[in-house]
Amino acid sequence: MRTNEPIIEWPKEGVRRVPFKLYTSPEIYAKETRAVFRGPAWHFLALAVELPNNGDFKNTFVGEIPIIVVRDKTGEINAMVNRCTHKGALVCHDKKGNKPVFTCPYHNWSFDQTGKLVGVAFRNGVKGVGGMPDTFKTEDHGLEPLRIAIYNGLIFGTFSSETPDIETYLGPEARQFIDRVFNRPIKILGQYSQGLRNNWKLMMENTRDTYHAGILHLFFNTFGLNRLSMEGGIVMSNEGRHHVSYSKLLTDDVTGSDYEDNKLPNMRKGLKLSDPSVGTYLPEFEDGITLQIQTIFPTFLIQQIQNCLGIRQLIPRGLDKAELIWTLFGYEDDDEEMTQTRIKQSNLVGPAGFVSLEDGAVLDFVQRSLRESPDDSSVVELGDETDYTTTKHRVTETAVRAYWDHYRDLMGL
Amino acid sequence: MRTNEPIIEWPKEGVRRVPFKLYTSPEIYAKETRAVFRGPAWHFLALAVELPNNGDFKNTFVGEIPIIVVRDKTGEINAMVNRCTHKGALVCHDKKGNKPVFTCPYHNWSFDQTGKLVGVAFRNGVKGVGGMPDTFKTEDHGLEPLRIAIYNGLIFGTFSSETPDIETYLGPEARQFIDRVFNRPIKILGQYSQGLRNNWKLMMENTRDTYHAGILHLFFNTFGLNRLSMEGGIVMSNEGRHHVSYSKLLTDDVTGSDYEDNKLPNMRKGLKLSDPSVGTYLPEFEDGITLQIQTIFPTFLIQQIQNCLGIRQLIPRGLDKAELIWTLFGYEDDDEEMTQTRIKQSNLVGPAGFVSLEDGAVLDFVQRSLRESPDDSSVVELGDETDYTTTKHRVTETAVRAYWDHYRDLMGL
Amino acid sequence: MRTNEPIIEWPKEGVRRVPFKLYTSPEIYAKETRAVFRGPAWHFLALAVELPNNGDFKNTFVGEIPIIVVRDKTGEINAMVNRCTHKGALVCHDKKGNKPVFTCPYHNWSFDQTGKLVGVAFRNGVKGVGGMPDTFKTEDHGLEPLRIAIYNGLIFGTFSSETPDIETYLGPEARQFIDRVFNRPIKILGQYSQGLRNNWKLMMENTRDTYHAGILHLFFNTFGLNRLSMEGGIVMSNEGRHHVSYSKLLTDDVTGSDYEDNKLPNMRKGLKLSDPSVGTYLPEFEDGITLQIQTIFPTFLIQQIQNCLGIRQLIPRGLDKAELIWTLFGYEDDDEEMTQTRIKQSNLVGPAGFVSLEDGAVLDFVQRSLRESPDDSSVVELGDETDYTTTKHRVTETAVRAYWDHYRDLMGL
Amino acid sequence: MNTRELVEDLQRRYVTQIDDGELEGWPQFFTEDGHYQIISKEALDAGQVIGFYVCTGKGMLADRILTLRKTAIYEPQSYRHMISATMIEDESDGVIIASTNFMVVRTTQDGDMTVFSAGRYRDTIVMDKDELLFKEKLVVTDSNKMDTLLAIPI
Amino acid sequence: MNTRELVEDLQRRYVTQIDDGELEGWPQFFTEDGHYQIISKEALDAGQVIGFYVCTGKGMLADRILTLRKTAIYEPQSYRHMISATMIEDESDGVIIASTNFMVVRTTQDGDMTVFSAGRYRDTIVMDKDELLFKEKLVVTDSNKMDTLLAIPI
Amino acid sequence: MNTRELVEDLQRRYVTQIDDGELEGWPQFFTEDGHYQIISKEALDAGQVIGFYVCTGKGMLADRILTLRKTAIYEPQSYRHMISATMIEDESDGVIIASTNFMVVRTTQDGDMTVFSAGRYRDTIVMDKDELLFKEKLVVTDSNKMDTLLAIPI
Ligand code: FES
Ligand code: FES
Ligand code: FES
Ligand SMILES: [Fe+3]
Ligand SMILES: [Fe+3]
Ligand SMILES: [Fe+3]
Repeated sequence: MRTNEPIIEWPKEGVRRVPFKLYTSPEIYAKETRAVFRGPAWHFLALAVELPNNGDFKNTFVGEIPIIVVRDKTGEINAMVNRCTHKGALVCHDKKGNKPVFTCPYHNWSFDQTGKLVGVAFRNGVKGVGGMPDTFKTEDHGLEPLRIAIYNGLIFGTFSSETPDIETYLGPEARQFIDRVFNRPIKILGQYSQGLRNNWKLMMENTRDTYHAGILHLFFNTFGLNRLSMEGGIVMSNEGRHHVSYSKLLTDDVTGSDYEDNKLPNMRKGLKLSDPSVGTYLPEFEDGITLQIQTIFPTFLIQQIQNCLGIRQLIPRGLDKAELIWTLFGYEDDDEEMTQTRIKQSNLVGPAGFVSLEDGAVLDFVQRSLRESPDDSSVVELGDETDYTTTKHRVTETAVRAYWDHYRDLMGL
Repeated sequence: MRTNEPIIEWPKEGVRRVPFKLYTSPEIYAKETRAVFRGPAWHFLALAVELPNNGDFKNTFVGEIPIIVVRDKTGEINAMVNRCTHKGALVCHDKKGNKPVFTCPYHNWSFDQTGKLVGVAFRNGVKGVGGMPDTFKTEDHGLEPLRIAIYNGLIFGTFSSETPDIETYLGPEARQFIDRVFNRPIKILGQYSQGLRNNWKLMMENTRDTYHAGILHLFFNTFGLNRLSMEGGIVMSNEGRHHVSYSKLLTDDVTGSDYEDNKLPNMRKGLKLSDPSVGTYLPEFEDGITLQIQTIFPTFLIQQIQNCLGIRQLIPRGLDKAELIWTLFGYEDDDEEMTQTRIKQSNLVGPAGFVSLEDGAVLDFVQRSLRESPDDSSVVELGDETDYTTTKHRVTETAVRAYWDHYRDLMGL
Repeated sequence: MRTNEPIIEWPKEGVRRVPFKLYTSPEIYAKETRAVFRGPAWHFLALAVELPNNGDFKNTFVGEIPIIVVRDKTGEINAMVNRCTHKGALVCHDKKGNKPVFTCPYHNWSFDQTGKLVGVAFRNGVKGVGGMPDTFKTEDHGLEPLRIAIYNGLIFGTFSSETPDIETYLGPEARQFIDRVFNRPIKILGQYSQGLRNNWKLMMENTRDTYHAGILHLFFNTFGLNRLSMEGGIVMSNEGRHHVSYSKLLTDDVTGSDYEDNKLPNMRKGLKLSDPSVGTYLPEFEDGITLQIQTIFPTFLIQQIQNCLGIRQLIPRGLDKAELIWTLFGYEDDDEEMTQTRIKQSNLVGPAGFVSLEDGAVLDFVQRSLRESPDDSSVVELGDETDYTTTKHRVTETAVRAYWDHYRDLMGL
Repeated sequence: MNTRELVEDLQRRYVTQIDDGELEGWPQFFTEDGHYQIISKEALDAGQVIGFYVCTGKGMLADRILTLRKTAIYEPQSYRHMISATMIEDESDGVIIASTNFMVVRTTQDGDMTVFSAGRYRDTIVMDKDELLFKEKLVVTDSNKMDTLLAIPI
Repeated sequence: MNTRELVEDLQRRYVTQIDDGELEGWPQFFTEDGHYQIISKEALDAGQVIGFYVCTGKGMLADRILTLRKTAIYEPQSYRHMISATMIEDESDGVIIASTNFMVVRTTQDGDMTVFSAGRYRDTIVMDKDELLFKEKLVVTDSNKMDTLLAIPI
Repeated sequence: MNTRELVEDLQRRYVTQIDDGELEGWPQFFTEDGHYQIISKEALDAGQVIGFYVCTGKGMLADRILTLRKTAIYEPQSYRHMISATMIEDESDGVIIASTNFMVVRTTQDGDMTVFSAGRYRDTIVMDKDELLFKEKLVVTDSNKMDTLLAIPI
């Protein structure tokens, strides 16, 4: 039913322009399921620590596709589509749990922990009548599996046989930063979700947008936790698929920047916190990095904001809705002081976060301004990088451009 | 604007596969209005007992089309589209009532009980100016009528002149089971509606799905009210358009079935009701049938579950929403004990029903799993019937396959 | 992706028929943004009195396009699209206020009161690195402006360079009635909004529909405030783009009309208000007109209902939703008695209005009856006018037909 | 009962009267010159004097119900009020200034429910022959938008 | 405490029991022959005797919970009740006729919240060994439509 | 007033403070070391210690309001609380353990209303100079999902 015309015409400026229609077109959204979520990319599914025991499972999503991740009886991690091969019911509707076998509620077809169909109720009928025909082969009706890769306790899945191995996919730079945070056993301290009133890609762009961090999030620059004038930079990995933005406290020098003399229109002066502990870093990383925002293409994020460690998984919920799952953690060997510090600094993030509350607001502002579904494009000009390599500053939108380049590639746009 | 390509490609296996796109495609949904709801089929509109007096009317729906059913001043039943021929307002917005004439609130055009336009406000203007032109003929602007057929107190309507007479449409087998329940004057005991979060066809399939009844509804098999191992079967009528699934209490023999030795994964053992009266059948039908689930193509259902008698009318409410109207009744000559029995057994059905609550849940689970709008199909293989005739068991999905065959026929798929 | 076929086929009867698909087709809705809201028409934006001081601004909408209207530092009124040229955020999310400059929250791009881009945060990077490339010209990235016209305190905007000047656009007849109401400085007494569950065009038709006023709004004719049998008429302007319906109290003569002998089906007799002050006109206009309903194509309305003066601005909110902003006002020189009179008569209008509550109800009834998205058309036959000129009565739908003629013209239908 | 409890008692009876659909009894909760107005916080804060509707005196209160019953055309619907957090702000010379949070769920005959309105009653209450009556009842809504139509009083 | 306060106390404990998910304790709020029914105002007004569900006696009340726990299959969910405007309509011979507005927000495990039901409890309450018990609890809903399924009692 | 009535009085004042938008007064409801946390029932049940937000002590409570006023960017909005079913779970040595159902309707400046949160306050309350103060206020939400953003305290 589709003509061969492209759904949208990308502007001739390339990824220095991003057509607004990407956030408003149902055709684009439908195509993303096939090209991005079923395409050659690794998608975060769960933390290994969420499935400590054999039989532990968790429900999640890749795009809008419901997925079961489970540690099977041999200890292996498997993932499969949570859609019964009989008539499409969610095979498992519990968020988490432990099961030896997944029995669909509708007609009790049973699937083992690898997704294999192991039981068909009344397959042989009753007293010799009814039941499944002989041509029915259970091996043709397993749950659709995903390939699995585990990197440092992070479980990823992919539908595509073309996705390269996880180490190659991540690239050495991304791996180095993952390793930095996932350097020893972690424990989960909190997990919650945030409903978003915007297309999922607006959130992913936002997380790669080093430009906004020190501007929109006034708390950051007002209280000096993160400024574009600090020592920091952007590290790209696997040709820019993934990025890390980092900075270091105690390296701030505002001279020669818009922070000087309060040139930024919205910046506040003279504010002081009654209890500065929310922003007081308890030293734990030797490299001096106090802020790491790392994205793994296409919908995953790892964060260190001082002592606040966490990951974020993005799930599209229709064209103009999304859900962001936040998981905050510490290390198993954290002492009480460190745990309390992480708890207090948790105020920085999430839907109520001192440095993230604004993202929910502003992305809603973008989606609302686009209700007209305009033909225009956004302008992504900051920074003059021509390839996606490391920069020693963050006054650039290069990581955003890199994102769109890889997105275009998958989508054929 | 439509190309001539089919909206979906039906798999080569025929109705042993049902494409999931049928539940997610807006084009399919739009076409259903024309092909199914305005097509050659009889749609339940009301019970004659709901309109006892001349002038009594009721508002209902065929598909999403609003319909007035009315008993006119001669005692005849008529039905017409509840959409003013002037500018489209609902002519009548009350759910039920008694009216000699239907006056549209917007400009007071009036329609009689046959839908004829009998009054046009200011047709002749005021003092000789304004008003309708001479070319305006009221006979061209009546409410669109439906053909009506009444069978044993059940009022049906159809838009199509090609729909055969009701007796032919039902077929002898369906009529026999209708006659069995509607054997003497009834009285309504209750009426309510259930909002569904699924495409309407999932519910219709569900009601023809004898496979799930004794599995999903654990109450049925746990307390022995209905098992696939009971004496029972499926009766088809009019080439499988309509079906009846029936069973008989006190005929249960679980040997040689998955019920034996508790092989069904979800089955419960050793449960006992404190008050078994909800499942205690007060004998009233001589044929021994204690469960009759009968569907009349495409969206109507008649039920006897022990002494719980009722009908269900399904109304689509958009692509992924529907509404099921439940009406429970007894006979006019019921004594108090029978009425109390029916009241207690009403706990079996409806959105809170011991043997129906799960349908709302599981169909929501299906629709949710399909948010991706996958290209896959469901697998409808149980039973080896090759034509749609009576079976002496219910371990088959033949009634589901029959449904899809007739649906395909109407839809040209 | 569009074929060249028209989205809908207009019936051969012309505007005496209006296809229901206009209210249910997403394609039509999408096209309206381009053809009507960005087309050659003036759209009401604000009252000058809402922006008394330099720097005062207000957020509003043209179609679904968010617009800032602002009085700049020279006292001029400007309007521009409230969508940041950087990445599309609403530049300003406050409903009203006073600002010297509009700073986008996302990355603090700043726009002056004419929409000119005057600040780009970190344009020059930090310490010589990063920042915008030299090719970036702020003059290419101002907020999209609208042309502005102010007529008698009413601020209008248009996107099109082809829209004629406001005087020509309005025409002498419309101007005369605007001048009648806006004859001296006004003050706002109240402002609220009404959510509508219908396509925006149903509301605009309704306001041009002189036929319904004395019929649907029973309060009007029951208590004699407005009857089709009063002296009154319809005045057209600019070939029928705009209309005025007016009538005069104390000129009512029901003989020879459907009001006589209570022929109107829904009319009430013998009712009396305990406190008739809500309908008691305090004379203030010398021409004897006590009711003026004036529409300015395509989405604006001016009203005098006795002493209740107001304007209404219609905003589409998707295919089947709209919002109507009501602003009620008096004159700066009103004495207390007049203000109290206006307050009491405010009960006539708005979502709770004695003569407007029914519009919300009945337009919902229309939209609901159209859920089927029928191929039919409404019938707009009342009155035999062949051109759009003044009539001395209101028993005609000529103003509705005129509306559709101009709509077709813009939409190329 | 202390003053707050007396006011709570009045509010209970007031919302029950409305929720039961016995609208003819609604004016009885007001003094002869009782003032009733539904207006949003936004409008009040802007100094506006016109809100969604106003009744000055028992006659106009009764007329609202008369018109709802006889001339207004709208889909049958009912309200369900929740009230909470009654505060007495002042009491002197037999005049009580009180405020109370309210929320209304509206149900239409098709069975759909919506949160129709939420806000705060700002009441001036007087004692009349052992009975508390509203001298002024300001229904201050949190939203300045009404969904479709406002028929039944809040 | 006066009668109204006693009834309010009963309602507070009743809804807390449900909202806390301690459904096994729910039947304890009823007399041995306690009658519980959820039915819409529309159905009641039409003289219908069957509503959404009914329990006659503590055995059936317990069976509802048994089946919810053991045989019913549905998505995990919880209720949050708001109650308001308790009115005592009659009290004689130790039998109290009372009514109370209620509203329930249902939250499913995906975090979605909906206004699930609103209406009025119409209760007949008796004193049993210093304890108030429901002899009859009629849950009269404003809507005759239930969204998806009704599992937990209201 | 008995303990429950005292706690209800505290809750009434607490929610009125918030709903009136007088957020600067919000920390005054807590002891110097007052602990305030918004966390879902699901997270609590899983033994998690981090929820949507936490304040330990009056300083952090005040900082929340400071940042809302000065650094946070979000659309103007207001809350309307309903509270219900206050239960006293324990009282000893001047320490009261109480819980109360709450529900919040959020209204944004475009006039849209949503049921933003529902759940139960789980409070530890102490008497300080004739005044009840929260030593701990746990806002246990039924949903583990927040819509868009959580700015104003609940
Ligand atoms: S849908 Fe899963 S077993 Fe039938
Ligand atoms: S729409 Fe029915 S009379 Fe005009
Ligand atoms: S979107 Fe406005 S400055 Fe970036
Ligand atoms: Fe951010
Ligand atoms: Fe079923
Ligand atoms: Fe009107």
